[in-house]
Amino acid sequence: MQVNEKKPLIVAFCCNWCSYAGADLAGNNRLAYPADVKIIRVPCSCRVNPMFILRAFQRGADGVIICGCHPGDCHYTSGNYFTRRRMAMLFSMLDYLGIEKERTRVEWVSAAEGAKFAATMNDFAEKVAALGENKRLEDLRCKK
Amino acid sequence: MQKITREVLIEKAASLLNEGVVSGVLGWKQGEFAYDVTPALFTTVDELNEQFVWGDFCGANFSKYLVAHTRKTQSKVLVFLKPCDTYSFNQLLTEHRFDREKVYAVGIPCEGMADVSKVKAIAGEGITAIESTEEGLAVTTLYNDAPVVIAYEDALAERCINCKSKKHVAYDELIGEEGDVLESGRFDQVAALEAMTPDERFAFWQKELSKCIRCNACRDVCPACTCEKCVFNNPVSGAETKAPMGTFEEKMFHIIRAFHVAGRCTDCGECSRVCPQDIPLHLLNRKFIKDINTHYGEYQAGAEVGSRAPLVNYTTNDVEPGDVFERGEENA
Amino acid sequence: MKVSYFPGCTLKTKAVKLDEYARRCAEVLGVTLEEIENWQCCGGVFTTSKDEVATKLSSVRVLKAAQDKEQVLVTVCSACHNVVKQTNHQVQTDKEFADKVNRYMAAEGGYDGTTKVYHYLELLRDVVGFDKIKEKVVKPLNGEKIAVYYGCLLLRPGTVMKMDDPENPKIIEDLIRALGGEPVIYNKRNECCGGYVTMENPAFAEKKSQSITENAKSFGASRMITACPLCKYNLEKHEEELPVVYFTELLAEALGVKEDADESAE
Amino acid sequence: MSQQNNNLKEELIRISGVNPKKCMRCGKCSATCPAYEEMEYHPHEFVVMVENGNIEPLLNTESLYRCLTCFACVERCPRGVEPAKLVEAVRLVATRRQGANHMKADDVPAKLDEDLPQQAIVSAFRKYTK
Amino acid sequence: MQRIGVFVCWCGSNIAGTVDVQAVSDALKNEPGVVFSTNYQYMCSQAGQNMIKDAIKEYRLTGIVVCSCSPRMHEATFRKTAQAAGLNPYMVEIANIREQCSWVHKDIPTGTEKAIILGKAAVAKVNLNAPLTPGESPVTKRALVIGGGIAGIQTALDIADAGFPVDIVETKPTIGGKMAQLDKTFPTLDCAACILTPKMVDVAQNDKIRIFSYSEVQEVKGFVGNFDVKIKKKARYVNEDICTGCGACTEKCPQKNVPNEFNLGMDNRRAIYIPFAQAVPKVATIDPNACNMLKNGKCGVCAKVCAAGAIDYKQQDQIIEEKYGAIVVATGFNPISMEKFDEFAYSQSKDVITSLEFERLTNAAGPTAGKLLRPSDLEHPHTIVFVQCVGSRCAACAEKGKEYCSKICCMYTAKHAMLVRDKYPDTEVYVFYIDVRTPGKNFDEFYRRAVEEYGVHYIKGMVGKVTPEGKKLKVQGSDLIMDEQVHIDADLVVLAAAIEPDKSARPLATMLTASMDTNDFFTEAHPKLRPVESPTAGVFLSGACQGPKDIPETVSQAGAAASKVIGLLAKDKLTGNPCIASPNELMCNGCSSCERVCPYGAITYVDKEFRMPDRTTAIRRVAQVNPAVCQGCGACTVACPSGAMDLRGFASAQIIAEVDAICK
Repeated sequence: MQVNEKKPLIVAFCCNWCSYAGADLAGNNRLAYPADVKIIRVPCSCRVNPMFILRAFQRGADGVIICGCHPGDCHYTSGNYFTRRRMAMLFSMLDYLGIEKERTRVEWVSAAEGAKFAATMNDFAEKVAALGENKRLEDLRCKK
Repeated sequence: MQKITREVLIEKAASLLNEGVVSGVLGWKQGEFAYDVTPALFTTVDELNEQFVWGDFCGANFSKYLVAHTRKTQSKVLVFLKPCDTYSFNQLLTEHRFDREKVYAVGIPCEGMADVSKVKAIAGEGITAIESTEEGLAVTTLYNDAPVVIAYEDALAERCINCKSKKHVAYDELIGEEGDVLESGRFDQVAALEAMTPDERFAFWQKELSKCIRCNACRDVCPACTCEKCVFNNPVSGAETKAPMGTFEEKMFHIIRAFHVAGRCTDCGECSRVCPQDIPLHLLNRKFIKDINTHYGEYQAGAEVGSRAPLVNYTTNDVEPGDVFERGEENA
Repeated sequence: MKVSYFPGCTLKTKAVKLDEYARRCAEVLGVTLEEIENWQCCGGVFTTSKDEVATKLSSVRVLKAAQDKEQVLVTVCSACHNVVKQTNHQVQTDKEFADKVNRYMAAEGGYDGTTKVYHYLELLRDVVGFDKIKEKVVKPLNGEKIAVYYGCLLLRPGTVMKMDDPENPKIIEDLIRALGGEPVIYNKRNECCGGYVTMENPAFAEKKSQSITENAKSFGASRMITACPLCKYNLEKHEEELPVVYFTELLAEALGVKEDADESAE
Repeated sequence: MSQQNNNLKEELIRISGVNPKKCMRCGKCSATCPAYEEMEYHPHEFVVMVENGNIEPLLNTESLYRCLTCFACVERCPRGVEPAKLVEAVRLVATRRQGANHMKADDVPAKLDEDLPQQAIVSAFRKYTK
Repeated sequence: MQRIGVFVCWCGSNIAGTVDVQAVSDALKNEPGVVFSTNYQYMCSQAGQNMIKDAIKEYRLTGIVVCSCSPRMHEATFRKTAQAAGLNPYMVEIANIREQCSWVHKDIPTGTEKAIILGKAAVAKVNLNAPLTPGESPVTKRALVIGGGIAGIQTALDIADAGFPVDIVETKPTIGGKMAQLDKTFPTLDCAACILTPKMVDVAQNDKIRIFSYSEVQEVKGFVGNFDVKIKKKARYVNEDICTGCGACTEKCPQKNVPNEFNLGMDNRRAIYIPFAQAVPKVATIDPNACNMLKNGKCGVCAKVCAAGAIDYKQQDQIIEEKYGAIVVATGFNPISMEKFDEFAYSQSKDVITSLEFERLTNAAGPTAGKLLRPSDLEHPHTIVFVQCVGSRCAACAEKGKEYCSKICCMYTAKHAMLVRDKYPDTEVYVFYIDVRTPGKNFDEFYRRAVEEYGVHYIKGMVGKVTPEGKKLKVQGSDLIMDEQVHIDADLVVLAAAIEPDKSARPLATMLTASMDTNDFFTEAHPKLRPVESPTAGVFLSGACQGPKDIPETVSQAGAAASKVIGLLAKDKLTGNPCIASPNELMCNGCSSCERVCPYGAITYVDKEFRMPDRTTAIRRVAQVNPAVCQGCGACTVACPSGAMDLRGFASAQIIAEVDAICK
């Protein structure tokens, strides 16, 4: 079956200790969010290299979200503080290059915030879907 | 026009060579064309007298060459550093990239360097000779009989128009007078871009970056790009690339490159100088510098040895990534 | 050494002696006070509001005049010092204010906040040095017990005035020691005398001033000194036992130039 | 809660540069205020009332003219609230109103005595009039 | 090429209800490297695990993917399963198709599609997995406790009780710390000395515990299980082994006017002294700044009177080197200086004192032998004003006070007020407070007793000014409830000074690479879940060095720290987490970026000789990761500009493979 409307593709990097557990909690509580969201587990949000984000966009992702512990609660004490600086700088640069800023986001989700995780993903997916397909960031060569 | 003469520099270099203080001199050498000056290592006074040049096209920043050179030798090398070069010099020291003991740094004043693209735009192609005169650059081409005289300010490179500092932040010896850190308008263009709509910005960068031929000159000249192995040459990095094909390929390259040097880039402007396609690459670096200054406090990479780069630092109340845009819009 | 000097209006009228002693002593100590030309009254009190601009221009002009001469600016009166120094601080820290001020000042050239403002006491401590003053003393105070009255304006706000610890200042005490006197340390020395409220409510000012002089007397002070004409007025108005004089008078006494100064002030 | 005047509150916060929310209600400002007994509303009340937008009573109180601007409250406040700046802002808002000068030139001669320094007169004028 | 097996779990209907498990296992069969794919009702069951084990053997699998519940649930289970079948446990990847798929998506086509994608990502990752073996390091079975206050004492006793040797390093001549200076303790009012000194004696008599008093830690090297520590034992000019603590020397010493630190300078001691009667070790110490013999060689009285011959004027500082498996920081606190708060006239009047000074004034071993007499004229005070929060909760004045609440002041002030009223009913006691904070067992009851039974006057408001005049201290303060400025003529004013970490803590933290907050309190590894551990492995926190604490809290934290230490020392070898950072030395620039983001100090640099591409050799600075210290966060991998630093188990190439699989 050929679907005309392309579903958005969203990559979510979640830190193992807070946000990935928050996503699990959302599952435990059966809090629905779009299946467009695909989660990649990383030990800490500070493991997310800007290259991974650009790579996802290059391969056709429509939105990328990084989730980590709340500042001050990092399992590794300071990892998310570095994430915060790196992503602030990277996202600002993407915006500067004219790339829709709604396609990138950082959200702090604790292990107890299943509801926040689901709400965040619903909201993010909605915003990304509203933007339509990612044209400015994808590398045609890598598309199938 | 430079205030210091070639002879003064040769004299300094020759005496240090003769005294045995240094065994080599990193300096500028004439290339194929008048505007084509290349970095070179001089080991004898004769070589200096024959080939050493100093003038309005000697933009090359030698700091980076010290990484490879100091590994090869046990003796000292003399390096001439313009004020902007000294920042790169310090940044490399901060990153332990060369042995300070093996370098004899001579700070030299700089009146700003000429941009060959600007010269060509006025005088035309086919340049056969350029002479620095009191009135300006006298340019002879294949197609004109009398030299075209171009005022210095008309030929000045963008990075020199917006020179951030005439002060040397590192040297063993200083020739000429020490200058000051300057108030420059180097972020004006960044601010102008920020003030555009996202569509305009996208169009701007699409146009500029699609000119990229991935020659890697920007990376190869960059004093912050001294990696033993560049991620773009490394198959396991996930970023190894060859020629650009798609529309995002070169953006990825330039974003990653700018990000890798963010907080470490001293804004020396070499990337834009060497770009054969005249892409304003410095506008990427300056965006990071401007953002860092705005959100994390004023920081000049290389201003002092040992300072902690902003991206390997944090405070507990840093701005949230989502708020960076909003602030940007307020400014716009 | 030459410095720019802002006497302020009271020093030209009711407090001529404060001014005259200051000038004479400066001469002895090798400092020339160059009075700013065409200065205007500072206004007596600093208005802290961020949107008050016009009332601060006279101070900015004084600061600018010192800047043009590349000199530090010296004041003697506590009130002038407070107004000028706080204005300078506002130019340095409040960009919006600085912009507005400079729009007013466009015709005279702008002012960027770089002038250094010294109170005469700071000049004595940081430029001349109390040690040097000690050497120049010809008539030491012979252990006289002197109560120092700082009042509010010399010390506060501490983050702006930066003269000394606002709760436990030492600068004038150290000066008195250099002059051979014995400072009386009493805690009301940085409490308010009643200030300009004396105009409306003299009884209140009297009460405030008396609690200060009583506190000083309870520690055996035989004289009280101050840097502010209004403080002096309030403190001595109803005080019968404790004479209140300007600190410059004490200095002039010790340096042996008091009589000369008195003559020329007459 | 009494009537709120949020516009005035915002203006006071803006021109004074004081953030009344920083106040932790320790009362040290009023503890240290030399003019306390002369005042109807005291420094800590200025802070709390501005925070609550309850400003009308402050505009009409004589307390505005009893503050000595001695900065003792500014110096000693543990939270850096700077109450005196807020009092000053309220005073300005009050005196800037048409015909609201607290002191008139005609009143001055009666208040003078021979020794009163000029400084007192200019200070009072700056504080009491606009 | 890997040989990968895929195992899709139904989890009963939990997964199979929304995901077509057959379709998933069929789809994944065609992924690169996959040689076997199946599904089963409960993979975590014994039968399911056996199915995995059999497949590993039968198909000679080199890696497996289990599509099941969250890895946080059963990753460990399946790793053990793999290991039992001879496969390296780190060759297992989990695709979370329950919590993150079947439970949150409602229809079968979407659920199935996503489950397949998640499975593909896991397969892509496993293709790049490599067997990992956790590193092992030995454990030195000895602990070091830095600080000999109640925190250090309790920690040392508990560790020794478990049979491990412990050394206590204390900078003062005796252990005991602040608690030894206290009179009574809240809320029970037992005497501090009565409950502390027996513990001090226990420490002295415990053959597992060594006390290095009058000593300080000079250097710390190494890592968890293997710290090398240098301790400087300062010369006390008395041979500790011989001195009997008889005290003859301290009575005969002619230098009588040395301010006595133990009584906070309120009386004097001799140049040779024993801080207090119950000191441990009870040996004399000569103060080299006060002793005439040491300063100019003229005296020698103590040596003459010492029957044991313990005096040794030639004694030198001694450096002790010892190995430890664990280090406990128990450096404690001090009241802040009152110098910057002279509105309270602390520097102007002897009768304005701090609460700790008040403790000494009411202590039977204090300068007034326990009689409450004011310092200036030794008269009995009839009106006492206590001022709380002096320098605490002070946001405006970073150079003066502290932004935090010092926590203990409310309670000890209530105690002081109560004790005064109990002993001297003729004395009026006023307490100025901003808030009274009493969150502890029996704390609020205690405070209320002070008010209701003992008649202490609590006034809500701060004191603005204290003016000494005549024999009185004129106190001017706010009564916010009465909306009044109150004026009290007091005889004694007691300031509840904020407390701050001991000054030795900051340099110590640097030595230990243990992190601190902006107030110089040690940071805990996790504020809620690991409150007694520092983020630096093997370094533990006890007492007020981590934050303001009262005695009960300090003792419980001390015990908790001890149990963590015991848990560590009980191991013969430490098994590390194999998912740690590892640098590729050929690519490393030695630029120090990674070191700067490492929260654990796991990265160091060495100079190494390398063969360069042009066949020359060069010495280069390269990073090294200590596997025992690295916790595997990955911050360094992103900070590294050249990509030389990678994280095992979460390598860049693995994550990129997942990204690619998802975005295909």
